[in-house]
Amino acid sequence: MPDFQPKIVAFVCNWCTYAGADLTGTSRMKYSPQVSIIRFPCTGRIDFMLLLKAFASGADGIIVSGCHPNDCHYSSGNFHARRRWIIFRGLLDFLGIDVRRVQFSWVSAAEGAKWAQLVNETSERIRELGPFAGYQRLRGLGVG
Amino acid sequence: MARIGVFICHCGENISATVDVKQVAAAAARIPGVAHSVEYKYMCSDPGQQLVKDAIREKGLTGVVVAACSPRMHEPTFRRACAETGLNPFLCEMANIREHCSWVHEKGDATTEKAIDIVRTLVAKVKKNKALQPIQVPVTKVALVIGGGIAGIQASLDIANAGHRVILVEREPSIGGHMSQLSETFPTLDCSQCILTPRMVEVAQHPNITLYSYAELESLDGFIGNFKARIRRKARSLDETLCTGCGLCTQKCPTRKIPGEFDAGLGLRPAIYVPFPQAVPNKPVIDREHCTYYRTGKCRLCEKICPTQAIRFDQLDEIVEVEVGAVVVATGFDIKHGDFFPEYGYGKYPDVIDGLQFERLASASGPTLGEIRRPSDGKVPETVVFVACAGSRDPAKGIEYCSKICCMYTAKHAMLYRHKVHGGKPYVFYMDIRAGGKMYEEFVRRAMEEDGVQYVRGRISRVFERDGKLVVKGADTLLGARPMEIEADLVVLATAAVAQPGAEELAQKLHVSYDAHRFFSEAHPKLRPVETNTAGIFLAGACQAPKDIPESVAQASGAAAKVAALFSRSELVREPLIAVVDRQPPPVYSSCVGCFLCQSACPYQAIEKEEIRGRDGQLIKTVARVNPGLCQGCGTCVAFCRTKSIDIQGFSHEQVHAEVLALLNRGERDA
Amino acid sequence: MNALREKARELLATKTVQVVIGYAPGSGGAARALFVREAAQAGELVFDETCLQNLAAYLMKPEVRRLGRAALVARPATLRTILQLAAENQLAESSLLALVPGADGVLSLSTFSAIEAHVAAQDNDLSAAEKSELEKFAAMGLDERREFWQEQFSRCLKCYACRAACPLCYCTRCTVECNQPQWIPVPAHDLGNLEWNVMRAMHLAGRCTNCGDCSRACPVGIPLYLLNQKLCSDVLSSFNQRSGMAARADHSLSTFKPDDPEDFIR
Amino acid sequence: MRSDPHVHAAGAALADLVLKKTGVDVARCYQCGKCSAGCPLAAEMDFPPSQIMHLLQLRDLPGFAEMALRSHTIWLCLTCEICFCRCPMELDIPKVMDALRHEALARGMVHPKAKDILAFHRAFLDSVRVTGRLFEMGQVVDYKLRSGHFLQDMLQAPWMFWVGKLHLLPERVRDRRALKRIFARTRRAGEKRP
Amino acid sequence: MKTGFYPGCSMKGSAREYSESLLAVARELNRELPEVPDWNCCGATAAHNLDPDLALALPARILAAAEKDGMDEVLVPCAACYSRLKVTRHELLEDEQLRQRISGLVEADYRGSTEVLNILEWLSRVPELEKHVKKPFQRKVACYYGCLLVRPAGIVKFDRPEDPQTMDLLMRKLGAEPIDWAFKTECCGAGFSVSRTDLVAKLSGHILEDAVSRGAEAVIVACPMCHLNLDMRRPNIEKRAGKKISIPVIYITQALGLAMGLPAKKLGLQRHKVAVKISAANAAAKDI
Repeated sequence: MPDFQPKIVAFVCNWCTYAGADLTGTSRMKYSPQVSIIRFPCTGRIDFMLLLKAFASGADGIIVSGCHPNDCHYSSGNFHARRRWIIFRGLLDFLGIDVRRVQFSWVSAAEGAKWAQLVNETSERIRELGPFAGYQRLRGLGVG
Repeated sequence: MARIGVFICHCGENISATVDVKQVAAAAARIPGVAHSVEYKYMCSDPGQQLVKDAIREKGLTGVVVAACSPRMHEPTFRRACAETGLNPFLCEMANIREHCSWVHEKGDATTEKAIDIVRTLVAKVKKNKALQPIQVPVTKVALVIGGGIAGIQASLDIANAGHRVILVEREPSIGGHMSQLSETFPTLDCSQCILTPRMVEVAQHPNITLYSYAELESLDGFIGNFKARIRRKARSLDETLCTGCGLCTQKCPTRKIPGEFDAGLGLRPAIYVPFPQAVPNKPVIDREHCTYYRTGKCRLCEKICPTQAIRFDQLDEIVEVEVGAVVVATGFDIKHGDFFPEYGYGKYPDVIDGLQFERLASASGPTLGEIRRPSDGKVPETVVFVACAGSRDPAKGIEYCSKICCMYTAKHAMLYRHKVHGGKPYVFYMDIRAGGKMYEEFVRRAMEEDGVQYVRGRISRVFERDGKLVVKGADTLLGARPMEIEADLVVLATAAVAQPGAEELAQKLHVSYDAHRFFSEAHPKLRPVETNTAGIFLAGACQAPKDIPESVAQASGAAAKVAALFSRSELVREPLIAVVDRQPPPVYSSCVGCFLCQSACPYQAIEKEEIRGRDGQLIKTVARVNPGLCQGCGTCVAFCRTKSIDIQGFSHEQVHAEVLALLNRGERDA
Repeated sequence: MNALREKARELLATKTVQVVIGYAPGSGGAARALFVREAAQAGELVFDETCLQNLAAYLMKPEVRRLGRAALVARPATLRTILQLAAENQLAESSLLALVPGADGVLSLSTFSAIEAHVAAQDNDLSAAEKSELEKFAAMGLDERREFWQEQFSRCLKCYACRAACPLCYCTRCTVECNQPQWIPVPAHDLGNLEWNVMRAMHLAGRCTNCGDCSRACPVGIPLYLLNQKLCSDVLSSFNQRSGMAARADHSLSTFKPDDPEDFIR
Repeated sequence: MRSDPHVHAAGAALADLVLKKTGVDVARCYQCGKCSAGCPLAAEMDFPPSQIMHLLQLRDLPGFAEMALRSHTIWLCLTCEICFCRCPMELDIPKVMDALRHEALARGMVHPKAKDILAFHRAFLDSVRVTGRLFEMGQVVDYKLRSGHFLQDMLQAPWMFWVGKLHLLPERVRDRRALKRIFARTRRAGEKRP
Repeated sequence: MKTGFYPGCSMKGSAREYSESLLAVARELNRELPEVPDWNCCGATAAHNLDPDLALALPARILAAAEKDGMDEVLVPCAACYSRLKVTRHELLEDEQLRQRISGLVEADYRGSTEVLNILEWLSRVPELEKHVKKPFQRKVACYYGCLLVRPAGIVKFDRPEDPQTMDLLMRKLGAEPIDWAFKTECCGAGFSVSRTDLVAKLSGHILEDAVSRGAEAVIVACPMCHLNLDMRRPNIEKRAGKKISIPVIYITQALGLAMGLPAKKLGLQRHKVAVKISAANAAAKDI
């Protein structure tokens, strides 16, 4: 699938990864434009239902990123998020949903380069995995 | 029906160079609910803002999306502009098409497409925004200053002189920090202690300053204007109110051979000690690790001879709780120690020392009373090699940055050596000389021209010992990188300035961010250099990055000014981006079922139990309630709530749900 | 069984409780719930291997609560459910006592701590058969698992019988009933069915006590227990926690340890 | 690593070739001189290692990078790895030296004084090509023929026979054809051997 | 765990005594050391100086042969060969494309399961080595590591590159007193033994002079090239230094053999250029 351009949604926290992605921009580092960011106050705020909604709406991949452990602006939101993801990932895998489509990461406000790298690598991986046709077929009945 | 205005900024060429802004404006105009869509060269300029304000008035806009830079930059600007027209400021959102789009992608359709996606997403969000009212919170006008080095001292004095109470916490038994260890200071060569100690005394005597020395921050909770700090006062084993500082105990203590911290390990101190004669407070502390009594249960000599019976062997650490409105972090730096340079024999050869140790050798209050004598045999060194950039600018050693102070202090060391040892031969190995500062370049020139310090441009490869000499293998890159060997008597490494041990833990206690090298991060590298990302917590001195004394003092005064500005008001206005629990009319009252999973998830203990009672006082149900004063708006509770009864203002279910759908092009059906 | 009936009679006669919730013979090989409010009626109570239902579900129904203090005939999972509900602030200690029929009579547990002690002593692990079924699943290919669940969920009617049977689905407003935004589409179709079942599983993660009533309730026979057992097993292996072990316990998903596993996070 | 792709695209500077072959970006060298200070043979070199790096850095200045190829240094480098070990920028200088040697050979720019060293290496590889293992006796004879140093080491040889260190007949690999094929394949990529 | 043995060319020739002493010691320790089947030369300095592909291909063939033979690891006593094999292993495992290309060149696939081991690693693993010591090697020794046992540190990942200690610890177990000296990891001149003997005389001379000036009675080595330069090149070293330098240079396996009480002849001590006039047992020097 050479000219497949994946759609990737990034759910990021305001304090670390959003700022880190700002730094990527300020440093003029380049990355793949297939990724768009939705800002949350904290990874703790990110409801797993939103990930399902993103896939249901046609996302081929998802990035969820926040502050490194112990660096959470709210001290522990990311720890709660981490537990939620451990369970959610296990469940997705159990249901036969390819968890390689959801990339979790910690990107701090200082890690502009890491953000660019993360986006590029994730886009590349999703491109290799191809469109998330299996999930998108579920939309068959035209509800979204 | 929503009437949204979309304002697309070119940011000069920052956006328009890679994003077709006209196309974005045209696409935005077609989004249902968008009543107005324009692009302009500088939206943040006065005419740009006027454009927004006029449109709000003329088109009766119910929401505004400014597609420009990061909300971290201009969100306040445009929200204020909206407020001036009477539009609730929280009905304005920024679509970040600069940092997250134009700057990170090449020019092309995909980039413009993405900019349109971002705009559509934020339009979808703003349609679900609600008018919000700011929250007023009171301010406790007491400042907590952490760290009693020159930065902490300066900040404390400035805040105290502005009329506010200060609590100064210092980890060591005395305030003074690294500056008190220095011999002379560049570029004036005035005595460090002579200029520092008056300030230390002023701290001790200031009516507005409470000093907790030998104490550490245990925890910090709360938020700007309303922090609660717990401070651990470590047991000095002494009743400070009784101790007169006579010094008898320190003179008589039988355990005397402990390498002293103040002398950087070069001098010895007793087990009960005052770090240095001018210490503030001038009260000793018992080092329980080395004290004979604590080790063997016998001795108690100090107790017997103390004229005021001030010794308290059974003293325990004490936790003090204080309420403060602002925090200044001034915990300073450390230098790299230990087995860090095996090729230079640092840590192996006693005569390979670091810069701080040289300060003590050169200091009149030091172990050699200011005579330069090498540690191994007390000989006056005839040849001294000073090595700059020892670990700084050295990615292989994990430190990429310049430590900033070494060029200057190395020049100072070489000069002091020449002044004290006539005929001594000082060599300085350097990579570059960074002497940007008032009278700094002149100072380095003086070292070369007047004091005959020989500068060799190159980094040394190795130091090894041979026949009582230290053989330094270097090369002069100005002479064809010709290798050379210098037989030195003393080698002084300007080891890298690094963050304090424990900096990471402190940052975590304070919820401030820190960089890869564990220096605390300022809110903005240029424009907010003394603030942290956590409101109400400010930075001063070398805990943020290596700094010399004038810079530390300047930043400390800056932080103090910020604190004073904060304390100039009795109430603060906070953004109302906080969680709320759903309330409904009887008989439902709330969709909350009171499972209180949110309560254990909340990092701020902001969730309370509210009992809903009938008119007869009968308990109908117990539901969650968010204390708006405590909630910081992380939203962790929101994601836990199965009944979706908690929502967070500004990032509500409806808002983020709409964003996800809109981003993926499917928002329109929902609109 | 006689001991149980005797105990029920005594509790009702002494007005220690106002209702005994137990089992009576049912149709189709499964016992049905029986609400005994008069001592005389106690003779109808039975307890045997057909008594599978988790009667704790009734404790959450307002109609039952109005009856007064209840004695509940409890299986091992029922006891854990009681503790889990208590941990979620849903049960008052004074509102119930648990009757545990055993080989030598019936045990009456009237405090949470008594129930905790009893639960701590019982085997709370997944059975060997349950574990091996999970292992079989883990060994399957991703596509195979997906096809399995797609087929299963395609039969889901969104009748919410699972929810009605579940003692922990006591929310008065389920996410599925929220329409601003509409998290889960109302009609039954593949996407909505998947979302509904993922959501329910996630909402039970760290809470479910593996009573199995959801699967028994499902009219089309979707093996919902598999999802719950998978999550029970993950919660145990990742966080070393089990639901329903104590009446005052932190929920495993709203607490954390700084060193929780994170090998999947970059 | 520099992130700007345009820098590398322009022209085929030697520095680019080095980057491609070794992964070492010479632009990262900031000329501290620690490599030269520790190099055991820096004093013998026409350009100590740090200067070789600097020659490569002057990518667009005609003639400079070529001076690195024509240098004696690249043949004197013993691959003792001390420079790499201590380089603050963790630049694999020995690998750069290898790449420069290969390039110097390919372009026929070998420093005249490197003749002996090169002769020794060639004699060594010849021996391996024929027998699969180094035949020290054969190599020494071969080297003497190539270098013209007939007297050197003649004093050592009888002693080595005496203590049993030198054999008159070579040790051989059984599958010598396989070895020959390896040499034939790699030769294509490498220098034009005489 | 199957440990193979790659002797390399010099151990069959100029460093014969290294091989003899190793095998004698291995026998005494009950360790089997089967040779890598039909091994070839590693290419040494010549290959990587002249031909990058050959420099990887020759060691790759050796590694592949060892792997095919089921060896979990290969002991490579020659430090130079060790370096070539270790570097090749590292590069092939870092770069899958390269690995495949080189595999094609040598018609054999090395997948990376066989590890490469140096002599110090191998000896350090012997449990309670000191129990095998019958005649303690009571001598002041200079442990000479040379370059390639410890460098490049990121690839060999063995001991620390500055002031390593593994050999010192081993020698201490044999009863010796390792001196603290400055030339542990300085280069001896390596492959220039024949082509630039002048440089070898200088570099090796510095090493020996430092060892002697600090009172060492023997230099302990773990590399045939180092031995060649420090021992066989002694006439050149002495000529350059303008003085006699009589300190013997002993392979670590020879030192171990002596300490275990093996006869000097079995350890090949008679093959040295510089007479080894010390026995392990006591301080009274006696000819062997």
